Amino acid sequence: MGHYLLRRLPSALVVLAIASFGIFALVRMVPGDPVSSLAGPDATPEARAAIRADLGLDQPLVTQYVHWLGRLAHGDFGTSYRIGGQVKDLVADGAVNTIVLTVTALLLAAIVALVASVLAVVLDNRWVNAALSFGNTLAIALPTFVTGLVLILLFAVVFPVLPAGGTPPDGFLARPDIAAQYLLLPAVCLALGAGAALTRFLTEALRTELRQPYVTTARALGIPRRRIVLTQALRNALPSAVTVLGIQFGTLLGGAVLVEAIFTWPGLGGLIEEAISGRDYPLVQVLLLLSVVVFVAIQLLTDVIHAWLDPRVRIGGAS
Amino acid sequence: MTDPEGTTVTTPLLEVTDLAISFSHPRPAVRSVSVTVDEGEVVALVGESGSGKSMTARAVIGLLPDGAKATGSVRLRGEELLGLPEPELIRYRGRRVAMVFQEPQTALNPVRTIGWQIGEALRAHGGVRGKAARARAVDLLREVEIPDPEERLGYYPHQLSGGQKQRVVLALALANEPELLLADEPTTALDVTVQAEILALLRRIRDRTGTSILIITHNMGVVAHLADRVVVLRQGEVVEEAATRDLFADPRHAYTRQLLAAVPRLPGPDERVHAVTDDDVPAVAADAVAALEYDDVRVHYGSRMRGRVLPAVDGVTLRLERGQVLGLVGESGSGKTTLGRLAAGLVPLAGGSVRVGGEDLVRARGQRRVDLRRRLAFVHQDPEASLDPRFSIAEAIREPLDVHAVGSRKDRDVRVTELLDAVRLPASFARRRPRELSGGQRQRVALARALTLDPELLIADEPTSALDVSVQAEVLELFADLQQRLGFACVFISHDLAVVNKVADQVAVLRAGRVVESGSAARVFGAPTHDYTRQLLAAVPVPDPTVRDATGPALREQHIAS
Amino acid sequence: MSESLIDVAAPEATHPDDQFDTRRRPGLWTALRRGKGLAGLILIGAVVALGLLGPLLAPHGPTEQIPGANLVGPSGAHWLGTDEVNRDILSRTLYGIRTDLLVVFLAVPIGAAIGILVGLVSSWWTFTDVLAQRLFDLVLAFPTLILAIGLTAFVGPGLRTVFFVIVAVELPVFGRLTRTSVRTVREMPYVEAAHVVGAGSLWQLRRHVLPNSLEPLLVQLAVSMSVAVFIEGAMSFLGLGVRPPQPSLGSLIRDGVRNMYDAPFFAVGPLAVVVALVLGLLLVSQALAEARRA
Amino acid sequence: MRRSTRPLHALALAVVGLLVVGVLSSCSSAVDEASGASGDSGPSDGGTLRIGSTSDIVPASIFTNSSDATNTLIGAVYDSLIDYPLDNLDPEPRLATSWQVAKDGLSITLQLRDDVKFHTGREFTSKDVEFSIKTWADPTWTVQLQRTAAAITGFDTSDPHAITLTFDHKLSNIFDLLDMVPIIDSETFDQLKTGKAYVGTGPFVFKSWTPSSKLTFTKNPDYWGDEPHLDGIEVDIVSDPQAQVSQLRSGQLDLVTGASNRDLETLGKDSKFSVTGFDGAVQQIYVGADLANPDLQDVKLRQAIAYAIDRERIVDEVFRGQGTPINLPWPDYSPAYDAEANKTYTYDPAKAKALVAQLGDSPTIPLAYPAGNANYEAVAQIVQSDLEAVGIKTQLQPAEYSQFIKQLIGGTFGGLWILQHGYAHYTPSTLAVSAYPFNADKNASHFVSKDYKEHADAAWNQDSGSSPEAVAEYKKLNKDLLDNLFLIEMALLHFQTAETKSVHGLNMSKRGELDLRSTYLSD
Repeated sequence: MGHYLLRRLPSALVVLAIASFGIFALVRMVPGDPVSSLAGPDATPEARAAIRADLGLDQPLVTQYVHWLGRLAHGDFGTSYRIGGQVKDLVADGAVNTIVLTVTALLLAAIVALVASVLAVVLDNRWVNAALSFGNTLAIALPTFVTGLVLILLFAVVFPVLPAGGTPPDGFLARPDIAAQYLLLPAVCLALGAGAALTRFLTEALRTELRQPYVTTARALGIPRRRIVLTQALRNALPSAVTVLGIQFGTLLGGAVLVEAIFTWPGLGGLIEEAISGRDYPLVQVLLLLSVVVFVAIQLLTDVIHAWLDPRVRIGGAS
Repeated sequence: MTDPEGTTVTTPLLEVTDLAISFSHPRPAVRSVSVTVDEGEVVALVGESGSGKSMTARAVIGLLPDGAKATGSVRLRGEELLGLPEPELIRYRGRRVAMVFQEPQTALNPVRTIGWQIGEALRAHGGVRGKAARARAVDLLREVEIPDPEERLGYYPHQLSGGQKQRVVLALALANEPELLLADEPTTALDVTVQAEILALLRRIRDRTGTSILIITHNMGVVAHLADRVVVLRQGEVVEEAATRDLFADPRHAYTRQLLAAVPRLPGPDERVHAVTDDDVPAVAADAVAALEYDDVRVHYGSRMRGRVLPAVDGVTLRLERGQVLGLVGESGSGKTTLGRLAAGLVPLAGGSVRVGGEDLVRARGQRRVDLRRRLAFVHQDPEASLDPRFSIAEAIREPLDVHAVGSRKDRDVRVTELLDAVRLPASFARRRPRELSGGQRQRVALARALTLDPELLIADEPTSALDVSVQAEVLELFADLQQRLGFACVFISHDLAVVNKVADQVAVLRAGRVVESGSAARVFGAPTHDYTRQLLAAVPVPDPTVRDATGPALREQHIAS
Repeated sequence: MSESLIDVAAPEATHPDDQFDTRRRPGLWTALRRGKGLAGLILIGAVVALGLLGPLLAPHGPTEQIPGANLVGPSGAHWLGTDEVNRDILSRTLYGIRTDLLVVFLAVPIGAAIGILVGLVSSWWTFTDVLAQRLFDLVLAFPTLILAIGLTAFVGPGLRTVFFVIVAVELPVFGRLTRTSVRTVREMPYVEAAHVVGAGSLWQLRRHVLPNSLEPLLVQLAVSMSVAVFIEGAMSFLGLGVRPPQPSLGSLIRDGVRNMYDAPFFAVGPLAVVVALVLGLLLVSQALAEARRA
Repeated sequence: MRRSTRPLHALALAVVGLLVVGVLSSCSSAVDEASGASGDSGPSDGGTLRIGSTSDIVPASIFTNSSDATNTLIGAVYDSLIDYPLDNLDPEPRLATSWQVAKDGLSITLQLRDDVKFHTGREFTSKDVEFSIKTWADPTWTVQLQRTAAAITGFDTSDPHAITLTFDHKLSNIFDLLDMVPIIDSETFDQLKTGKAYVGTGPFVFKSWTPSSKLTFTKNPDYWGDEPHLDGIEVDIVSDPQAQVSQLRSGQLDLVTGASNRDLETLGKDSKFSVTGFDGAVQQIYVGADLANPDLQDVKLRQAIAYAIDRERIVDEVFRGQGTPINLPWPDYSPAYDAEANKTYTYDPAKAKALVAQLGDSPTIPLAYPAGNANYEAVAQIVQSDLEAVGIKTQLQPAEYSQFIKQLIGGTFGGLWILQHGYAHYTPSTLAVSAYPFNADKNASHFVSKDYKEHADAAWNQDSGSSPEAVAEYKKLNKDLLDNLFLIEMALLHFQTAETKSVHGLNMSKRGELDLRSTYLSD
């Protein structure tokens, strides 16, 4: 496992390095600057100059970049121009919500996919299959922003059984039962697409596995098909499924931006939109860099898990 | 030694009568096959691809592919198996009828340990569990003669060699002491020496446990070696059935005769005697430029980054004269293929030099390199993949001409037709796509393609190993003929010593990237000087039941040796 | 006699066990002539037809404001009702389809083309390959919508931005896919064969690698197209999409959502079209994928 | 196939269970917990008012009423010296009990309450007034009336409960300043900058701020005025107006400030909700013209635009009647209000066409507006089609707010733009000297006119904002605005909130801050 990480790490770092610079540069190329969005329509020139100096934007770009990196290295993410608070705290607050949402969605998706695909394969009944494939095609075909609104309309407005949005008033841990209800709609909305895609993949993977010779061997030994699916095919399909899961997590994070907007879920999505439109350089930079880090991390993670699940990678061949 | 006549009195263990299997597409896979297997008997189902031999076996264990319709009857001790519902069949599978498959590489679950898989097999029939199961597993591994079984239980398939895998597959099959063992090409994917061991093992298992064996194979050698009785299939029908000795002694049916004729043979013991005498230095002027020269060649596999560098070819020096055929033989991993690819400039050279017609292939650059390349051609092992599925046969053959822009479009087409003719394919094939051709035909096309630019050197990597015996015979004959006519030099790579013996003038025996012995084919095969060469020769199952008992003990020694 | 032997083998594959996997594998196009594929094509065809015939079918101009008809429900005069600035939703939907068609059948192919080119060229040499892969990583590292928000900050909202985003998103996707399939095809003996007889890289790429890599790319194309519809929708939904008054399915849905309570009928039409279009593309891609696997 | 799949069914059930756990297995419903009960039974104490706000506070510009959350915060935490009633400009006491403007109009003396404490417990004195006004004068806060505050040069704080301010010239809008400046605590000023703490003397105490999520306040038990009924306030940032309404409907919010006019209309008809309008606190929506664009330089074209726009329709269809078509920014109670002049340009496409005809055809003119706001989008599209109808081609250019503001400040629109402005409901001079679009010195329209500047300053240099002299000056200003049309006013809009029926006693300050001192929740 170790050497696995080691081999991947350098390229990951390269990506991060490029990213940090690219982001820094791009953010500053964007038209419109933080000063004017801070100063507002009626600011006087001297006022804006004062603000500019206050933000250290009057220094040359290179110095700014170096300073930024330096501070990052010391775990100082800087303070947000607009919001004023520590970027660290802001991101942390948003991250908690986003992570809770996406991870829940991911779990939902994974579980649904697992059950659905195993059901489909074990009782390979054409009606069940038809129903499933129709279901998940539809799930993929419905845009998030549509499903989200339909869910709100149904469960919050027409039959007000669930909150229309927002996060649980007193955190996720204080009242799990309440939190669950706040989480349900957005998580389902987010999980739908991923779940469908995952189901599709896993079903296909299982079918492919069942065509493998070792399955024939097992069947020739009189092991029931269902048992083969559960104890062998699934185990073999898992590594590749994990990889797909990793990819899905990325897409989920992307979808979160939209879902958060629909369900007014105060996560990173809203934060980044606000940061960019406010030209809140420190915040934007950190957030963008974060998404790169997450992406790279997930790639690493999936690789490692993949390797760990597959003995052929874990234990080098003897002969 | 059970005697076929002796057992016909009791009801046969397996009785297949008028079995017919058909699919959606017109030609039925099995027309009408009847086979019986008696207690402790070894019956061979022989036939080429399309003969329906595997289907028959699968029908017996009820593992026909979806959409297959089987009629007739399959009786195990009089109990009808055909058309039983899945839950019923499960009670037979593995418990009373077990099956061993061709490809040990894929026949085992790659992510489960050997122990787990054996345990699963035992569990399937409510057999022993826990400690007892483990003990049983160890016994089984011992039975299939796998060294220190306790440790092996924790291994994953990829940690075992091909032979060991096949032994494990056998162990799985034997787990519930079946009465009948179906073996579908159990040794085809293995090296000769390993094949010999497995065959010997099968015999011993039969002798020890009295399990009846129905073996499916296309290899007459294997048949002669193992079977008490032979059933020859062709296009889904039984053409001949006889006791092994009788069949080899006097084959009744024309097809059987043809099959036997097609099998390439090594010089028998009697021939060997005078084989030794003939001189093994080919008569050539010393100053003549060799078609191909390996000079202390070295090739490494695995990248330096990963830290593991293993030599694939380790200091090989060989010389191939113009117009001669050099046969490279050896088992998998011996580096023979690498040598071939090296000559085609397909693998990076780690040390030494390769000279084609006196010019250094690797160091040649630009136009010189292109010219050099024009002078050599490569025929790949796998006819499936060696032709671009999108190209028509004509395009495929014409490509070298197109690449080097030789002659006008018209000339090229003319050339294509004459090449097709040269490899004895009708000109009408020009418009066909590879997938419309049989393996043999594809290999002919590949050959034609290789000859397009009249190369001085042809590298043929296992050109016939994927073909049926009779087709192989055809292709080899064609090859020999062309080689005579066009007089190109050739590196002929094969694991099949008999095949090499048939075509090669010179032979180099490779093992672990080194040449252990080389010389004229007659000499090397006739009077091998190196033990390994002898071992290889001894391991080849001779298509002649009379020598079976002679070779039997020899194999056992080897087995203990390894 | 000997000929007859070859004929025995002729109709069959060469592996002993090959009898039952029929070699006559249905081509990708036949996959579109039945079942899923056909259904998909019909759906797409219907939407495309609506888009192309839009100007003929639309009772009103896409931006024509009809006095007095302020957010009125479906009626004989306005089948899908009117929006908050008195425009006929049916007409806007029909014209909106045209916008999305532009995105789907222009932006995606452009992105795909560039991606394929980059993938092809870069994958041939290790250095460029590594470089390209890292860059692709970088782009893919940003969730699409974040990319969209960022790009919008640059060029401001508008169809142009949607184009940029889609190209930017699809480029690496196709780059990667091309790269992987190139890598696999390159190892094929027939490419080797061409190499041996002295065919140059370009020749190998053009004659063998590209044509044989096309199938997976084709499948991806259909998938990407459906994704493009989402991207347009999502961007318009976040107000990053086409500029008013130009209609697009996404912007229409957003407007509909704004009037969720007052005019539930509003979004129905555009929604139906979006779902139909995406569903169609998905079905096609699935059909193609299954045809490949068969 | 007839194969038992019991374990799988179990697994499936488990998952289905998991999916509905939120709804079924929970002992209590989030919705019930959230929704406050309704039905009124007289003022009652207790309860937390949950307000939905569109945009979060921005500490760096906390004193510019740039967001509804900011307004709520200022209104809840701070007191001003005086208060304007919504519907006129006669100052009423708040922290200042009485005041006296000097004869020469160059100073004012205010008597301050002596029973006021900051939330920190510190006593409120004249020093705090000085500090607050000086802060106001600091350009970095970019506040309205910064120039007015800067014009205050002398502070006599010898008496802790009285202060005398001296000006370097007459300030007709001094009371506007006194109305706007919140009295802030000097000791916690640094925390205020970073958004950590907001300490004032107001009815509610700032508790916490979770950026882009929520603000919380608790009532100030020893408030100098009547103790507030509410236990506390919670401001939830819900940027999407649609979502605000959804949450109001689903009972997660008691009051929303960002609902679209159309939703307000529907909610108004709903028996479970009520909509409150506050007439005095107004904004004006206008079309700005950048005279740097040669096509716009000819006033004829601007007049054509003024005639071409169907203000009635905009008010009716976009703002659902919650506003009035105008030509001049003033509300009817403003001393500068002139009913006649306000009707100078009425919807008259024919006249507009005629004017355009005189000019010959002009190229397409960009029409910018802040993106992502339904009202602006609708108005922009209506304006576009109105102009098109009279032969003026425009291209819509939605711009992100920050970019839009930058263009406004830099005066880089190069065409037309649509935006709202405020401050016309204060002393008229405030508008001309402070509100950016009208600023006589420099404005986004690149409109420079000696007359306009003179009139603006003259109007400012009055000792009273409502004196006949002042009114005379306003008349001139009105003429300047109408003749030059660098800003084409369209409509005057009222603030509205939507709340559940259980919310009572809502008020709003002229600054547009919710005044929750007497608000209560019925149960």
